[in-house]
Amino acid sequence: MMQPKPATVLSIRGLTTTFPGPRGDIVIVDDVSLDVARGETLAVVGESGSGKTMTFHSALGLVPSPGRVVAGEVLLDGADLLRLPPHELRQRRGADIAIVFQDPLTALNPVFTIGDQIGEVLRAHTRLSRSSARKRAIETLERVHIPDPHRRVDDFPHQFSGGMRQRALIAMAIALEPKVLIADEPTTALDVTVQAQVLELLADLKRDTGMGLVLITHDLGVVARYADRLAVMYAGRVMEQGTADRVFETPRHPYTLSLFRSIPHLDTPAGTDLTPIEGLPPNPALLPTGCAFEPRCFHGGGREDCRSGRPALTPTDVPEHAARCWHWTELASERRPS
Amino acid sequence: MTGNEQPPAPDEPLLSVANVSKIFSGGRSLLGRQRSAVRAVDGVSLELRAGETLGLVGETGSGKSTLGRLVLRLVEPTSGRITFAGEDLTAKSMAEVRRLRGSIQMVFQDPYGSLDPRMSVGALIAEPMIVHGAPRADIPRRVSEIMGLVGLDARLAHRYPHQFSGGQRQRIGIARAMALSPKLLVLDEPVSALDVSIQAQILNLLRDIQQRTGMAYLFIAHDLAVVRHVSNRVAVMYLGRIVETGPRDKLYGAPRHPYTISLLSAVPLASPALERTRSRIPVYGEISSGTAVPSGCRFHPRCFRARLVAGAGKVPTVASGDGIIPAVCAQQDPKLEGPTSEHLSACHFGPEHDGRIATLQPAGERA
Amino acid sequence: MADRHDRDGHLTRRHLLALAGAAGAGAALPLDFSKVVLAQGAGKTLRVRMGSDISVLDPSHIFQIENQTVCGHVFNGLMKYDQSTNKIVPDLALSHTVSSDGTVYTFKLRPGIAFHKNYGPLTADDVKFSFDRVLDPKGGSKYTGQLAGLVKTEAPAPDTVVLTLDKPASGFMHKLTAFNQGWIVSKKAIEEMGEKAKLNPIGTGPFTFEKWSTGSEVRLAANKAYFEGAPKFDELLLRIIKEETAAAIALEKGEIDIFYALQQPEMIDRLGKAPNIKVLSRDANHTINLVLNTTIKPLDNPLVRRAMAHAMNRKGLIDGFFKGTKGMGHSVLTSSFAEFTDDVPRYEYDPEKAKALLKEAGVTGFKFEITSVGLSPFDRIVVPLAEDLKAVGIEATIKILERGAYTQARNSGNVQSCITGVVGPPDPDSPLVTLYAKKSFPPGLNTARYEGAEDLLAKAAGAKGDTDRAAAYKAVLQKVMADVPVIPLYADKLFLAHTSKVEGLVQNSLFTVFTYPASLKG
Amino acid sequence: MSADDRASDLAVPPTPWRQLAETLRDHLRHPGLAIGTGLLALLLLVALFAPWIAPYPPLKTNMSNTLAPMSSAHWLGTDQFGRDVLSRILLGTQVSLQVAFAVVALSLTAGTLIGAIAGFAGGWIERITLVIIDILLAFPGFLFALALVAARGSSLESVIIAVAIAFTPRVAAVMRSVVLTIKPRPFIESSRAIGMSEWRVLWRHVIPNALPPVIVVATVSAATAILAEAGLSFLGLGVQPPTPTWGNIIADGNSLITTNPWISLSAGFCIAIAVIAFNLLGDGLRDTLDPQMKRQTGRGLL
Amino acid sequence: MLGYLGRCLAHLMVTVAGIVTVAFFLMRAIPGDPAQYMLGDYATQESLAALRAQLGLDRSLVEQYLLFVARAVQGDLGTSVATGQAALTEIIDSLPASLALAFSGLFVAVALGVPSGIAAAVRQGTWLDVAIMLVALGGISFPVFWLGLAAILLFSHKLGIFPALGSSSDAGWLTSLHHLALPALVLGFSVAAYIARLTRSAMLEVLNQDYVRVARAMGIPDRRVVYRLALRNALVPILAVIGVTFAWSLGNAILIEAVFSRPGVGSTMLKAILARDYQLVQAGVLALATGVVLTNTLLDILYGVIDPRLRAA
Repeated sequence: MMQPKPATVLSIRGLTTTFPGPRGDIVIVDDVSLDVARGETLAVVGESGSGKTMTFHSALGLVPSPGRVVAGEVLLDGADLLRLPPHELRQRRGADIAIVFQDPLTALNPVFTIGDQIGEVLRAHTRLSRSSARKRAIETLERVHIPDPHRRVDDFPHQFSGGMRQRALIAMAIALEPKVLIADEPTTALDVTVQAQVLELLADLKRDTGMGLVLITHDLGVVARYADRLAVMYAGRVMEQGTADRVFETPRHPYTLSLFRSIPHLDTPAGTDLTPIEGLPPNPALLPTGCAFEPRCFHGGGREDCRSGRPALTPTDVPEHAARCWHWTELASERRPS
Repeated sequence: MTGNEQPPAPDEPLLSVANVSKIFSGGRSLLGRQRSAVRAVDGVSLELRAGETLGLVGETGSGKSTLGRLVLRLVEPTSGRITFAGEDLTAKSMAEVRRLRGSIQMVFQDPYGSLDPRMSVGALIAEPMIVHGAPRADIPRRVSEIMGLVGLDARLAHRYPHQFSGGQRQRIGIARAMALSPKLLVLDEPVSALDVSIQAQILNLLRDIQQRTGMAYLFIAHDLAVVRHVSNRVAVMYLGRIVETGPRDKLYGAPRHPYTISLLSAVPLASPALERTRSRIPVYGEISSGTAVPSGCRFHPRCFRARLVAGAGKVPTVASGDGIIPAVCAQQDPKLEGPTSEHLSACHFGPEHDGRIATLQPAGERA
Repeated sequence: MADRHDRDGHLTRRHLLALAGAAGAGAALPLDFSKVVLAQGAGKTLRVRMGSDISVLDPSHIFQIENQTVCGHVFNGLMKYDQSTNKIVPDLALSHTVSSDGTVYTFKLRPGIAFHKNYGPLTADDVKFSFDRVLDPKGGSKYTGQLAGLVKTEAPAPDTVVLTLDKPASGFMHKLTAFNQGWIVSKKAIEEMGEKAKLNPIGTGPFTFEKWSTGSEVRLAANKAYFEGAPKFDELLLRIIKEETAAAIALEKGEIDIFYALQQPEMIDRLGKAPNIKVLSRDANHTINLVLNTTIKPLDNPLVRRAMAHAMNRKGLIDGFFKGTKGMGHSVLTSSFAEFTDDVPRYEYDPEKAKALLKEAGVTGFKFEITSVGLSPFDRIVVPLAEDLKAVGIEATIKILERGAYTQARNSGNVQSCITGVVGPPDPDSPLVTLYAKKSFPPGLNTARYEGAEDLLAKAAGAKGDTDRAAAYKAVLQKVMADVPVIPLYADKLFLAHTSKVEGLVQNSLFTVFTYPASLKG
Repeated sequence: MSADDRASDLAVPPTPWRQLAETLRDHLRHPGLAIGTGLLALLLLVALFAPWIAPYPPLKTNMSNTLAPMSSAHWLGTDQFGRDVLSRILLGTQVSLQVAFAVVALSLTAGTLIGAIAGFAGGWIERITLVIIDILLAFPGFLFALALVAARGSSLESVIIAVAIAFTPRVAAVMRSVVLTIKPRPFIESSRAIGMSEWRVLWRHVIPNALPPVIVVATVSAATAILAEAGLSFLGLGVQPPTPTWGNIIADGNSLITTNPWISLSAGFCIAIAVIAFNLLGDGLRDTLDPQMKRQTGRGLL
Repeated sequence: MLGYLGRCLAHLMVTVAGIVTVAFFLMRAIPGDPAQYMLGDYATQESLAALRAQLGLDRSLVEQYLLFVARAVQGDLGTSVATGQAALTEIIDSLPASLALAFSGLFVAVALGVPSGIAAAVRQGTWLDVAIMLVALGGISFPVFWLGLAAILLFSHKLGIFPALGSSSDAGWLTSLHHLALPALVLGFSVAAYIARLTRSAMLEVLNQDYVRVARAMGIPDRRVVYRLALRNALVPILAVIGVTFAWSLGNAILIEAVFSRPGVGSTMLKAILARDYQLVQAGVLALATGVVLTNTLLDILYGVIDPRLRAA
């Protein structure tokens, strides 16, 4: 889906985050660069531990101690969030860039009403009175399609269903109409029917406000349905990135390809065999010196350059597409199965 | 397993669940107040033959996990009969049931929680054998045999679960379930807690084991694609009821029940091209709780077909929640029936009413 | 102080049979009236430390020295002990006569005496009532036995009381002195208040009882109409302060004026050196003793008992532990008694002799338990004594019981030995009959179950004249100290400290404090 | 599966001894645990060898040298009976540790069983036990112990029994709540699914998994037991003289606090050291044994 | 909320009934004869028997129990053997002093403990955290009576700032406060140590929760995150420990009262226990236990106010 090149609103450049480990620092986010444009949905795909969540926590200065952002810049409308004084960064968070957490049950404070929690966000950034904050909260709840928001605003999180909690979280995040909304696995904990409702809601909100949307997920179907562009992460690194259509059509990284092949799909013939990715997800403390995916790779497996040299994210033959593989050209010459 | 032919069906089903219900009564509080009861499973019947895989899908709260536990009598049925290999499980004493559990085993969803963290892997796998009185001398040999079977290095038997990854732990769980060579394996979401890259390993392992041993699987999952991948037959559950059941290809290829249709439409496909052309069928709201089961057809508050039929205006209608639905939907509980004895669905109306589906407003608009 | 509770009952165990020299004391007044001046300035409070809380304040039920201290300020008797000389002198009685056969006592009451709180004038009826209720077996008085010989009480006139005894008893005047059963209560008050009277004493004394705050304090107000003159301060505050350290600091800081029942040698020493603080001391009328059960083997053998007396380093205890604040006790009579003699068998500290005696008795070491009460210093003094006994081969173990359990164990008579002190008036029968007479167990304190001095005790009771009396008691003491069923550990000494603001305070030998004579300076 | 094997190559299969040593090393890396273990080991040594370490016989009175000040001969001076205070304090370690261990052993055994059965059985058994525990917990523990010792007569056993009885409902309450968190864990159901009987599940799976938090509670209650013994001894309801305990040394020195403060002060320090040792041990065990605490340290984010 | 209140009160009633029962049988299980104690050393068998009959001690245990319950319902908890006063009156008379101590101690404890616990949690791992936790460790490790002795030695004897006596005979509130200060500080300090430790761990737990991260991510200022959003969640365990320590300080008041020669329930109970004054011990135990249960019920209600989930449960 080609769109006129929109204005970049969030630009992450060379972001690197480490945690101290027993044998030196462990790199959790490894030189990650990503761009999000206004009105665009960027999907970040990866398994648990691939660093996708930590990338955005790093960008927002939310890395838990003792982790540290050691390099990179995060430009939001031109200002580098990593170099802002703390109070300015705080003012940006929630107002210009907001995040929706994965688990709606734990992400809501159990002892405050939904209205209080949305109001708290409003009042942290504006000079709204208590009553007008409440009014705004009700409006926001209405926007995320909470039925009967006048009554529900005084409910506590445990009185909400899972889908409604996720909506409430989204309401908190969009209350101040941020330029960028980061949705971190917003539907993992939800049933498939509710998942569809929430994702549709996010898509609608994006369309209405023109904000940039980052969708962190491990579900390729979700990516296919909602994303404009896609970045695949593995072991803290971006392995492949490009427009969603191109990455699905012509993947240029063995990991991406393996992901497609290892999961049963509803649209593939029922008899199709699965090709598992052998081995275990990477332990960030014990990464090989070369390509992080090399130990599990069906493609490069055992080749000397894969073992010793770390490939860079390089543009491929596909427009607006880059992959982090020494041998992407060979992959390009293979025919994509199915 | 998906590529295989249907196993020859013996006359007698291995497992037969007949009209089984489970109501979790809330019990009484200290003040003697009756807490509300939860109808987790409500008059469910199904059969499973040796070597067959029955997939059981449904959302959270549909009662599919409870049904799995009822089969092992880990949960006492409130009513109904469960017959396993000709023996009436529901009539047996607890001690006999425990003995029979050698033949019916279960693999649990959470590979992190379902293994006692204080026991070594060897001890965990040996435990069922000890409990069922296997000769002590045979146990170590059998443990390494089973570990090999599930793809674990037998030299790691002295290790503890936390030293293994999620996928390996699920292998341990499977090994433990297989230790007594059961005839039926109840698999409760065996891969949903695993990393995507690992799921295929476990699914393939399960397929291999079934091919080798001829075990029957009751495969419980919420992931429609996974269930499609592993099952011969599929049953869809909603609020304690089976709303549709049929052979895999028929159910996925031509779903009859509006809930099945909605479910399938809600699962996004991993292809942007296909996604762009797909119509989206709204499901209204969220699943009700088992304490307040809707009257009539329990799916009616969320049903698009009911709204379509009502909109066509040929049947008496009533207002329900935020929509107008046929009166029959709100008043009468549909029976599970169908054109063939294989493919059954519990709906008052047929799929022929779904033609004007595009006229419905999108799901996201109303919650 | 807390230490004495369980012996309070014995204060009144006076089986005085001989006549004390009270006959001529009728008209003597204890105080020089010229010294009585009006209290200087209103609102003066004298604050006294007490070591323990009070309980029942009804004279017929009273026990425990704190209660006696309170009641001593509230009540009067017909007679009283002079605080400094221990002589029996008239109190409410103006005079008295004794019939020639020594059985009929006639008292003339002092006129114009009124009970506190408008309970009317004191009459002979009140006196008769006071004695009658002690004698009434249904009254449950602890002191019925005290007035055992009293067969008739009469009040022929409002100011005349006639008491008739079944036979002459020389100690009868002691029974009537201002102590427990001797205190005169208001008939009207007792009858009106019923049960409440237990904690609302109405007497004729220099102070009226105002208020008791549990565990905290007792307040008494000056009785301005007291027949010997109003007290020189307005209020007496008895504060309950258990810890001596706290009490000493409070005294130094001027938070209390009188530290009564001072025990700790270190505290005595410290306060003695402190400026503006005066420490008074006086020999008490009692010794602290180890009572051996003579009915069990091998304690039934006098040789063994003597050996034990020799084995214990009592001098070491007095010098080392008490730092010389106690005196040596050679018998249970201290030097404050008129009948005191030091011509008794003595048991110096001599482990070798102890061993020899044990050998002579054919006893080679035995197990032996000392029961004591969990109150300082009685739970401590046994420690070095047990060590001493171990040194001669007697395996002594210590059993400390708290008050209730201790009383019970002692009453059961099953204890092998126990620590007992008989706190009481300067009446030789108080310790002697109590500890050595057959009739004193059970019930009683002769837990030695000693019967060897019955004849001598009877003789002493019947003795006439001071010389006879002294000789008779000497004979008793020599006999019991030869048999040693009771080993006196030390002769108690009483200490009391007060600030220099307090003047005119007289310390008694009774372990109570009587503040009436005192005044507050400045 | 070859990939799994490769993962297992990451560590050499350890021998049990090596594993134990590693666990120990891991645990001792926790500073609190290391200090606590060290202090406790020291106290244990002192308790065991007190009769030989003590410079003087702790019970030997010397009435000619009472209340001697601190000197090179008597480091902490002598008491009212001329006994060496340091020797008495050293011997006092025995009683304090005895009380601590005995109380923990008794209350842990009883409390664990009661709590585990109540929590695991559920239903009316649990409800009744819970009400009883609640009632017993309402009684002030120290007062309860005091009354019990007074009734039974002061002795070491009385103190131990009284404090243990006061602690048992506490342990039972903790045990029950821990069991409640274990009961819904999948491995319990998994054990039932393989055909284990309820008793076997309780014994083999529930109790072993509930022990770590209970052990932490027990360690802390050992500390409290030492304090309780000291309190009882202070009120004169402790161990019979002449046996020294830290509590009765403080009580003996109480009235001498202004003249010979070191008698009471030093015994108090000993109590504090023992209590600190147990508390550090408890804190450390909680950090290292209790996986729930580990999860909370945020490692999950990695 | 009403249902929740009802549940709390029902639980309260069941527990109090249990306490009455346990208190009765506990006292009967203790050996010793109150009649013997009342009559002292010279009691004869006849007078003992008469008194036992008067006290109802000769009846069957069940009869005694029923009588006891019937009287207890009317507020009659028997008569103190030692003073002949109503036992309940004596307990109630000694309550104000204990409550004053407990509340002032609690005030000190909360004022010291909660802020330092929060500070330690917020500055986890810094020297401030370490310092606070070391002091707190000391606070829970020294016996409270020893702290009292040390305080008297230092503040009363050496420095002379505070009186050694924990109570004053003057009615003036300033003097009373001066006397109360030292015991309250000692009690407060040792309780503060517990509260600080618990506050720290409760806060740490809460600060690790997702919703705190969400609040930070939404740009809510740190102070507000800590003191409003997080603290409220940590409040339930903090209140729980405050409740426990309040009960604890009532029970352990014996020691403080002994050290500072203060009147109060503690010293009354000690007196009663030592004297085997059945009725008084019983009344005291009942009063204290009921007080504890009442406190717990109040706290339960408070938890419900703080945490809406508990109301629903």
